[in-house]
Formats: sequence, C-alpha cells, structure tokens
Amino acid sequence: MTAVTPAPPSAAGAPAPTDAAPPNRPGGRSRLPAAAGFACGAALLFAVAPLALSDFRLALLAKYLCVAMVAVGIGIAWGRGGLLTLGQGVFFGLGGYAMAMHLKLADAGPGGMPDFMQLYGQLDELPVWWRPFASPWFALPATVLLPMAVAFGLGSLVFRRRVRGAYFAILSQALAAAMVILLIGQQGTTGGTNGLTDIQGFFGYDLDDPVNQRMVYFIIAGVLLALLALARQLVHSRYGELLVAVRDSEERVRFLGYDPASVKLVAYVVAAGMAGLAGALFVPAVGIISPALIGIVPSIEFVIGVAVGGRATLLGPVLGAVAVAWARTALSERFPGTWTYLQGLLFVVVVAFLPGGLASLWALARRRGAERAEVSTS
Amino acid sequence: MNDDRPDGLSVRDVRVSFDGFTAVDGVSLEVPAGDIRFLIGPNGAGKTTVVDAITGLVRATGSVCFGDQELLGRPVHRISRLGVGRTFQTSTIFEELSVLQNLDIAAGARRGWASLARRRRGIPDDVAAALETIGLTGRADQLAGTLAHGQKQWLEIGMLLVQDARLLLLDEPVAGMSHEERDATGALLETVSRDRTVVVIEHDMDFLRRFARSVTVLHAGRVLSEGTVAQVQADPRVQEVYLGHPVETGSVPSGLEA
Amino acid sequence: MTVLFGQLFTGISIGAVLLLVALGLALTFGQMNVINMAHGEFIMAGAYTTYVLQQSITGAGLSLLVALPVAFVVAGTTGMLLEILLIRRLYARPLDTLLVTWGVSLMLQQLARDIFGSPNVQTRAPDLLTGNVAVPGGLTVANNRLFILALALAAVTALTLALRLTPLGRRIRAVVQNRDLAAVSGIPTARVDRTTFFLGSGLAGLAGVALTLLGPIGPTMGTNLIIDAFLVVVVGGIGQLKGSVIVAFALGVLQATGEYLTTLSVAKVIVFVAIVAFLQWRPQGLFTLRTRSLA
Amino acid sequence: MTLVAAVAMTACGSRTSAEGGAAGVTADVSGDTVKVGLLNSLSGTMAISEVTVRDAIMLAVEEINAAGGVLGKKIQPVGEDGASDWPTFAEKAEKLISEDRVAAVFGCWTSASRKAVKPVFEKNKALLFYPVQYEGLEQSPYIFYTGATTNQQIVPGLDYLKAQGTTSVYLVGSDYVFPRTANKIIKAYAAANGMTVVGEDYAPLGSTEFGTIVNKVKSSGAKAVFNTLNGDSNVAFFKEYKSAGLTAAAMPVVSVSIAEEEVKGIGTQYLEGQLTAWNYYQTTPGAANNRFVAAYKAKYGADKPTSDPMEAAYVSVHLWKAMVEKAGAFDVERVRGASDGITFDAPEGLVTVDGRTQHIAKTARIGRIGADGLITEVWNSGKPVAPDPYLKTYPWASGLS
Repeated sequence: MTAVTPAPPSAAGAPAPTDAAPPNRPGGRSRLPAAAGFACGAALLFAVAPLALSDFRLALLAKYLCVAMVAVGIGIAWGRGGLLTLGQGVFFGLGGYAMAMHLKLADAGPGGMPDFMQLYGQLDELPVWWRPFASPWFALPATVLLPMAVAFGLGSLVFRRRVRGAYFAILSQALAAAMVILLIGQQGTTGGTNGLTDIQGFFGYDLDDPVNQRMVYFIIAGVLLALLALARQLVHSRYGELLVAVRDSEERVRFLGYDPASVKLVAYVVAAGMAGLAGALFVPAVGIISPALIGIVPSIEFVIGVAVGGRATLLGPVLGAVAVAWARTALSERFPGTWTYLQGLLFVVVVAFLPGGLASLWALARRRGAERAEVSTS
Repeated sequence: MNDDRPDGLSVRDVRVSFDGFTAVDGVSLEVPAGDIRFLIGPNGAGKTTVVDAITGLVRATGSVCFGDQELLGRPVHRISRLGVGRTFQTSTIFEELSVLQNLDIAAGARRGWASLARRRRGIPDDVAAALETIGLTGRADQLAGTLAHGQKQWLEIGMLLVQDARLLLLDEPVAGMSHEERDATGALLETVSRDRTVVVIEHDMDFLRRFARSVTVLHAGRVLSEGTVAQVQADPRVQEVYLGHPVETGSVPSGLEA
Repeated sequence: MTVLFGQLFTGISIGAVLLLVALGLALTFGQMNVINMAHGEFIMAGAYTTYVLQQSITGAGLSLLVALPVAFVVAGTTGMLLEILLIRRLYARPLDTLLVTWGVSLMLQQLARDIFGSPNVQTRAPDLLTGNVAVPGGLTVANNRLFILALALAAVTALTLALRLTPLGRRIRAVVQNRDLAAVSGIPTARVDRTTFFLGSGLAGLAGVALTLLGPIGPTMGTNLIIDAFLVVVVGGIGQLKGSVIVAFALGVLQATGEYLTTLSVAKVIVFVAIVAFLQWRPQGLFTLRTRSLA
Repeated sequence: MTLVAAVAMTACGSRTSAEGGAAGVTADVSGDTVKVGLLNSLSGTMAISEVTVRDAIMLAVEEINAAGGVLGKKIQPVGEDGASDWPTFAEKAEKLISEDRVAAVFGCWTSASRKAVKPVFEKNKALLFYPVQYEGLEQSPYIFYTGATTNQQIVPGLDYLKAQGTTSVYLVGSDYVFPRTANKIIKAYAAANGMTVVGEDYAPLGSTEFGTIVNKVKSSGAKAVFNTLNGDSNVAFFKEYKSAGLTAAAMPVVSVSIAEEEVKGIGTQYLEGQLTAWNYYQTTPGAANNRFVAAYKAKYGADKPTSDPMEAAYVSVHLWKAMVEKAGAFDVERVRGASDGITFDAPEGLVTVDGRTQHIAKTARIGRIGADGLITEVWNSGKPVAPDPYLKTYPWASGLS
C-alpha cells in the first residue's frame, strides 16, 4: 500500500497538487546560465590560462584538454547511455594515427617516406594503406570518421545481440588489447611500440616554435568548447532523454517500439568520434602517438577521469579528466616514489564513496544552500 | 488518438519451452476487437509467458495474429510498432525522467531522427490528452520515480496510449492498489477499450468481476476454461484447479466468491 | 605429427592456466557480478607467498605444497578485506567495482614494489617439476604443465562439489539466484558474499603459486592475465562453472594453434575475433542461467 | 560557435616562419648547485629494470658530490617517474629541461622511451645520457649513448657463436624495435658467415606464454638460440625451455638482455650454463670494479648485484662530469665539443667517448651464468671496440641502413 493517496485518474477535473516538488525539467532549463558558463569557460581557456601558464604548462594543459574531449564522449556514452566503454583508447588511437600518418608524410615531403619505415621496415615504397593519408582532405575527415566507422561496426554487432553491462565493458577492453598487439606487430608500417614520433610540422607550421604550440592549444580549446556545445545539445534533445531511458530500462524502451541498439549505437559512435578528434589534436600538441596511449591502461584512465568528475553531468567529465590528468602530473612530480598510492586512493575514494563524482559535491552544496534559504524564508 | 476500428487478437496453438520445460503448451485464444479479456490462473500457469510470446520477448511456435499481421518471429520493437503495448508486473517507467518525458518518449517511436536531435518544445497534443486521461496533468514535471504506486501504473497505461497501442497487454495492473485506485483503474480500462483491445492478467477477482468482459483460465500451460465471468466461475474444473478439490461455498478464496 | 600433438598439449596447458585464473573470477564476477580488476594482484599475493615461504622452508617441494593452502588463505583474506571495506558498498553498481578495484590494484602493485623491490624475485621449483615425461610417439610433456593441469582440474572439481553439496554452496547458489528471497529465507547474505569473495580470491592465490612454476614473480605479474580470464568467464556464461572450463580449454587450444600457424600477436587477434563472433551467436555466453527477469 | 572559432583564429593569427625554431633552454647554473635530471620508470612494467639504474646513477652523483662536485658545484638530482609510458617520458623530459632547467638528463631504458624524448632534447638543445644497450641506427647530437650499440654486443656475440662452430640459430625476441632490428642484423651476418637462421619468433612485450615458441625451437634442430626477449618474458621463456628438456649444453641460448639482476629474478636453476653478451659483469676484474661493487653493495645491500646497464648509467654521470670539466662550463654545445676523447677508468675497463657518434668505445664480453647467479667471462674482445651505430665498417651490413 502506498503512503500517499493519489488522485484517481477518473477524477480528471481535480488535478493533483502541483506544490509537491519544484518542477524538474532538464530539457527546459533556461539558456542564459549555460551561455554565461560558456563565456566563462572560454575566458578561462582563451585569456586566463595562456597568460598565467608557462609554455610548458600550457602544452600540458593542451594535452589534458585532449583527454577532456574523450571524457565528453564517455560522459554521453557511459553517463547518459550506461555504456561503460573501456576501449576509448582505440578510437583515440585511430584518430591520432590518422593525423600522425598525415603529418609524417607531410614532414617527409612529396614522394618521401617516414624515416622509421626505411630503418625498421626496409620498405622501398609507401604501403598502399598509407597513401591516402598524404592528402589532408582524406586524413582530416578520417581522424573522426575512421573511429566512428569502427565503433559502428563493432557496436552494431554487439548491441544488436544485446551484449551489455559488464560484458560490453570487458569486450571493449579486449578490443583495446587486440588493437595494441596488432599495431605493435606491424613495426615496419606502424612504428611498433615506438609509435609515430618526432613530428615536426603541422600544416606548414613548425611545431618546435612556441608560438605555434600556442596556436595548437587555442585550436584544442576551441574544439573542446565546440564538443561541449554539441554534447549539451545532444543531452537536452529528445534523443538525450531517450538515451537515459535506454540506460535505465532497455527492455521497456524496446516495448515502446524503439530499437535500443540504434539508440546506443549513436551514443557509442559519437563518443568514438570525439575520442578520434581528441587523438588527432593530441598529436600536434604532444608530438607522439604510440600504442602506449591506446591500450587497456589509458583506456581505463579516460573512464576514471569521467567517474571522478561526475559521469552523468555535462561539465563533470571535462573537469574530472583535467583534474585527474593534472593530479597525475603534479603527484608524480612531487612524490615520484609514492604517487601511485595517492592516485589509486583517489580513484577508490571518489568512485566508492562519491558515486556522483566531484560534481555531486557541487550539487550537494547547492542543495544545502537552497535548504538554508528555504529555512530562512519560512 | 486512433480512430480506426481496433483489431482483434488471435493466438493459435502457441507453445513455449525453456530448456525442455514446456511453459506454454498449445494455447489458443480469440480476443475480439474492443474486448476486455482477463487471463487468470494459478502461479506457473503460463499467463505471463503467453504475453511474453505475443510481444516477442520469448521465442514461441504457433501463430499470433493481431489484425492481419503475424507477430511471431518479429523483434520486440517491430511488434510494438504494429500497435501492441504491454506493462509488466513491476513498474518499468523511467524513474529518472519526468512524467512528461516518459510520455514523450513513449509517443516518439515513430519520430524521425531529425526530431530526436531537437529539444522538445511545449507539450505535444497526444501527450497532453494522455496526461488528462490518466489524471497526471498536474504532475507532468515531477520525476516519475517520485510518483505514488498507483500513479506509476497509470503512467504506464498512459505511455501505452500515446504509443498508440491498439492492443494493451496489462500484467497485474492493480496489484498493490487501494480500493479507490482500483476503481479508477477499472474506469480507465473501460475508457481506453472504446477504441482498443485490452488483455489483463490479474489475480484480483473482485476487480475481475467488475471489469472483465470475458475471461480465459490457464492452467499448466493450457487453456482450462473460457467464457464470461459467470461461465468461468461455474466451471468445476476451475474450482478444482484453484483449490485442489471441488469447491464448496464458503471456503472459496475471497477472489472467487460470487 | 609430434609437433601437432605437442601443440595440442600446449593449448590444453594454456587453457589450464587460464582456467586457474578464471576460476576465482567465475565466483566473484560470475556469481557476484563484481568486476575485480585486483584479481591479478591476488595472484601476485599468492606468488609472493610462495617466495616468502621459501625463505624459511628450504625444500622446494615441501615449500610448494605448504604454499598452496597458505597462499589460498593469504589471497582469500586480502580479498575478504577488500569485500568488507569497499565492494560491499558497490553491489548495486557492478560497473563501478571495476574502477574501484582498478585503484586498489594500483596500490597493491606499489605495495609489492615497496616490500619486495621492483625487480622480479625467484622461487626454486622442485626438480621433479622442472623435468618432463616422455610420451610414446617421441613427445615430451612438461611436468610443471601437468602439475598445473592437475591443480586446475582438482580446483574445479572441489569447487563444483562444494557448490553442489555443502550448505555453504547451496547458500551461495541461493543468493546468486535470488538475493532478496534468500535474505528473507534467513540466509545471511552479507556473510555469504564475504565467503564467496574469500573463495574466489583464494583461488587466485592458488593460481599465483602455480604460476611461479611458469613465469615471473613481480609486482605487475597479474595484469597480463586477467583480461583473458575475464573473457573466459564472459564467453563461458555467468553463473556456470562448466562454461568457463570448456571455454578456457577451447581458447587455449585456439591460441596455441593460431600461434603455431601465424604469430603470437596474430593469434591474440584471432582469439578476440572468435570471441566477438561467438557472442554474436550466444550473447549470454555458452551456458546461461535462465531467469524470467526483465534484464 | 563561430565566435569561438574566430577567437581561436585571431589568437593564433601571428604567423611564424617555418624555420623559426626554438633557441633552446639554457640550464640554470647560477647557484652553488647544478641540477641534473633522472628519468626512469619507477612504476609500471619497466620498473623491474629501471629502478636499479636509478640507484646506480644516485651512487655516482653521491660519489661526485663527496669529491667536491662538478666545477665546484654540488649536483642536485631531480628525479622523475617515466611510469613505463613513452609519452610520459616526453612530458617529464620537457619538465626537467624547461622547468627545472637541468644541465643534463640521465635515463630512459626502452628504445620507445628514447624515441619519444629524442625530439624533446633536440628541440630544447639539451643533453640526454642513455645507459642501455640498444639497436643502433641512431645518432642524435643531443644524446650520449653509454650502453653498447650493435657492433659492441650483438656482433661479438655472433662472432663467438661462429668461433664455437655454431651453424644454425633460432631467433627469439620481444616484439619491439630492438629485437626486430637486432634480428635483421643477425640475419645479414648469418647470410655472410655461413650460418642459417632456422626460425624467428616474436612475443608481445610482457608475454609470459612460451609453450608454442619453445615447441618450435625444440623441433627446429637449431644449434643455438639468440635471445632478444626483454623483461618478464625471459623468466617464462627459460622456465619453459628447461621444462621442455632443452639444455645449455645441447642448445645454448645467447641472451643480450639478461644481466645479474635478471638472473636473480629468474633463478639459476633455469639459467645455469647459458650465455650472455654484455660489456660488463659484476665479476669483471679490476680495481675500479671492485670499488664500484663494494660501494654499491654498501649503499643498497649485500644481496644487490651490479649489472651492465647499471654500470653504464654509473659511468655516464662520471663521463658527463669529465666533459664539463674539460669544457670548463655546463653549456651544452661546449660540453659536446669537449666530449671527444674523454676517457674514464670505468668498472668495465677504460672507456673512451667518440665525439663524432657520441657513443663509447667499450670492450665486448661473452659470459656464462654460474650456479651462484654471477656471470663469468668466457671471452672478450681484447680491446675496446669502436662504436659503429650504422655498421658502416661491416661489408655484410651494407643493405641494412
């Protein structure tokens, strides 16, 4: 028996009381604070950070922001869609390799070959599958479309057969492992464990020049903001609501006539595209892409950042990813011998005791504030 | 809402087995358009499994037609798009979404991707009408998880309405409801059956007597008896199944009391 | 021909190692839905237990025999502590257990590094287990592999019997099948969870002892093994031991064959593709517990 | 959105010429100390090897400081954890150079980590001392290679096998740059020297499953195995090797990545009698080595062995000191200019810096692993071998680079 006696539906003329709870309407929230927040973020990224940070720290921030892009995608796929994807490194890597292949070919000049191929592969000519990447018109779209295509292929197989939850997580993790092994095995054409290193130029700009490094940083910051705007649109659209519905009760959605596999597939493919873009921009920022960035460990670290920040929120994953990456750098600089304890402890404490991530602290503070305000007015 | 004449449901010789155990063993049902058919039977009789088979949740042999469409062999979401909707014993609304969002999602299966990619603006007419029918207009923005038990069930039915289901399969819709809530639910069923076909699995015999137009009794995966409420109640086999021996007046469980 | 049989045996013995590692996961992941990424570190705990015992027990054979039960208890207790301190809070969020235990595994690795040093340590295997036996047909079979195969089969048998016959086993199965009902029937589910975790982690400890015969003993020794082991449980089907057993040996033989015909790298990729293909066919794994739940 | 893009464009609108390039970072030597960077993996899979290298570097730093420092300044070591992750190596290198402004960095182990930091050092015109034997085919102006290049380790190993009458070898290696390159050299050598390579197999780094590879080795009938496996894989390989009934007497394994530290992690039970190719062993005779071994054990424990990479790392710090003192400054270009001909009475014997290649002339030594876990020399090259990273002086290697 329920505690509340509800208004029977036949009594249609007597609407239920509306004072019960403040209207919670995520879709209808005013746009003004979002725009203000956006402007605030833009100001931080474009004005404050470049002024306050040294070239080295700004380059690090650029790297963190790339990780944050992956996190935006994970926030959608995992936070909203419940798809714990432990293989985002694969998509990050596909985007990164596509970009690095193009830049390596550009460095080598027309008709040239990347140095490592002669050294380790002893190839006389460029492998066929490298050739299209010489053209930026192929390589740039490929950084996003290639990961999306792979995600589409795997996702449509896996989701249609209702592989989900832990199964999906472990399968995506195995994908990362398989991808790494495959890349390492083809040393002559992929650079093996070394990956693609020593990238000199970025579309005609010399990456050694700090001014150009700043340019790369600005591009990354801009793209991150754009991705956030896209994610916001997606989350607040009808699709966003549907995705949450699929996360919470896939079967129910199926009985409503939707195909949950397609709903999940979209989230997975979008997340893959974002990871690919992040990988592509990581390459000029850091100058290297290697299997070490793709495997199981980095893939889990992407997810951890999202969990720490707050998986179901829009900004949480971004802030969490930056915070975790920053903490990794800061802790390992300060405590080179014991930082892994601190890192492990951070993951454990946040995920186990603060499942909403750091964003839930913010929400909690706001609710406390609201309660206090209520108490004082009554 | 849908102005078409509702279609009837025709189940012929449906069988379902799990790992050698036959849960449904050749069930046939004819539910005419506009009926309110109650499925009853003791636990394990196969009531829910029949509904599972109709909606594509379990694999079955035989034939299930809604109107002139064969349902068996189609995936769940395709069957749903043919106008077959169901609820479950446990509430399966989306608790983290508002009432309005729940209904909006239910209404949207036939929407294109372009509409999905946009935000919802205002309340669609069919959703507003369903809110009115189920009496939750004032709670449209409330999180569905915070609704009272009965309201959740009505929301489920409301979702079937906006989904434009022309066959409603309801699994124990009034379990756990108060008397007033049951009455209201029954009235709701009568309203919606004007242009729809309704099949209800229910244990509550009082509710059955008041709102059933016809009844099918299942036992051990087979149809035991079928007819009006009075016909079924008079059937000695039904009394035996429920009590293990021919029934004497006075010892009948509350549900079967005349 | 000899090579072919040799490879078959290699595949079976890869399967035995996989099985030994996966058996504990079949309990903690298969029965309790906990994705324990620190399972590899429990294996490490078992291996280091062997190492520590050898410091005081000089006979290699004796110390190995003593190490089996001791490692079981050491790893099991570590696992139980983990359950009590953290995992207990996470049963409603199975995917989060993965992230939490990942953090735990980082800390345990660093702990091992601080206690035993970063380099690998060595244990001495009894001479009996470093030799091999000749099988008719010119084939030799390594004794340590035979030992591990026997250990894996013994562990499977013991676990199966324990789950079928003992009151504890019945309780574990009851809790897996319907936690609420079990609790209502008076089964102390919290204690059953703890015990299940003890057993699962203890099995990792056993695997650790066995692995000292085959591979390195160091802080990161467990990390390479558990992804494969998780795949075994996933493909085998949750809640079923026999699925894990069959799949472990099947994957072992597939990998050995693939490796023989191509390279180890390609073989790993073949195994992954085979798993995805298999899950297309049976998405819930080889064997499943049928329930009528919605999910 | 267009607004953001516009901001991004204007903010980076200042074009620079492609040949701009950085001027390089100058080390901060203003105080009475001079900072040096220590860049090794203290966590992750490579920590098993790299921690001991860090220990050896620290020993050298302490010795130099105790003797008054470099140019009157005490060395202040700044340690960073590369965490077995190549991009992290690059990040930490950048940090050491541009934030800590160190005068030189000592460290890296895997080829991949070196490749990752190489552009960082070249861009900033800073110095790296790399202490591990490697695959050659590299000559960065900002890296000093104090480990062996291929003609100081692999080629002598092959010469030894040839002298022993070995006619066929099986190649087993980890799947990364060093083994693949080494095996290419071995195949070229074999082709020119009447040896046959009967098989070649690679295992992913960290792989510990060697049943199949050992089966293949066993059935190949090779006279010897040339082993370029790295790290944990060696343990699994040798355990499998022994279980399969293969012995050092019947089919010896020449390893190029197993030093005293690794022997300790595998066990002499499995390794006794097997061969290694290095430039230094703990048993190498000489007063310099006696001092080194004693000092190391006094600092880190009597049960801690010394090994070739540790020795090369230890030597690298002393060589840097000698270069700085010869140059009379910490300035990178002057240090480089002063490097040619610098000698040091190292534990492995006299070493000489070759300024042109920035490699070191080293004596090659083949050793046999004993029951006590130590490696004793069975052959040496007699005199230091001049470094030849591109194998230009070997006619059979002409097609390699």
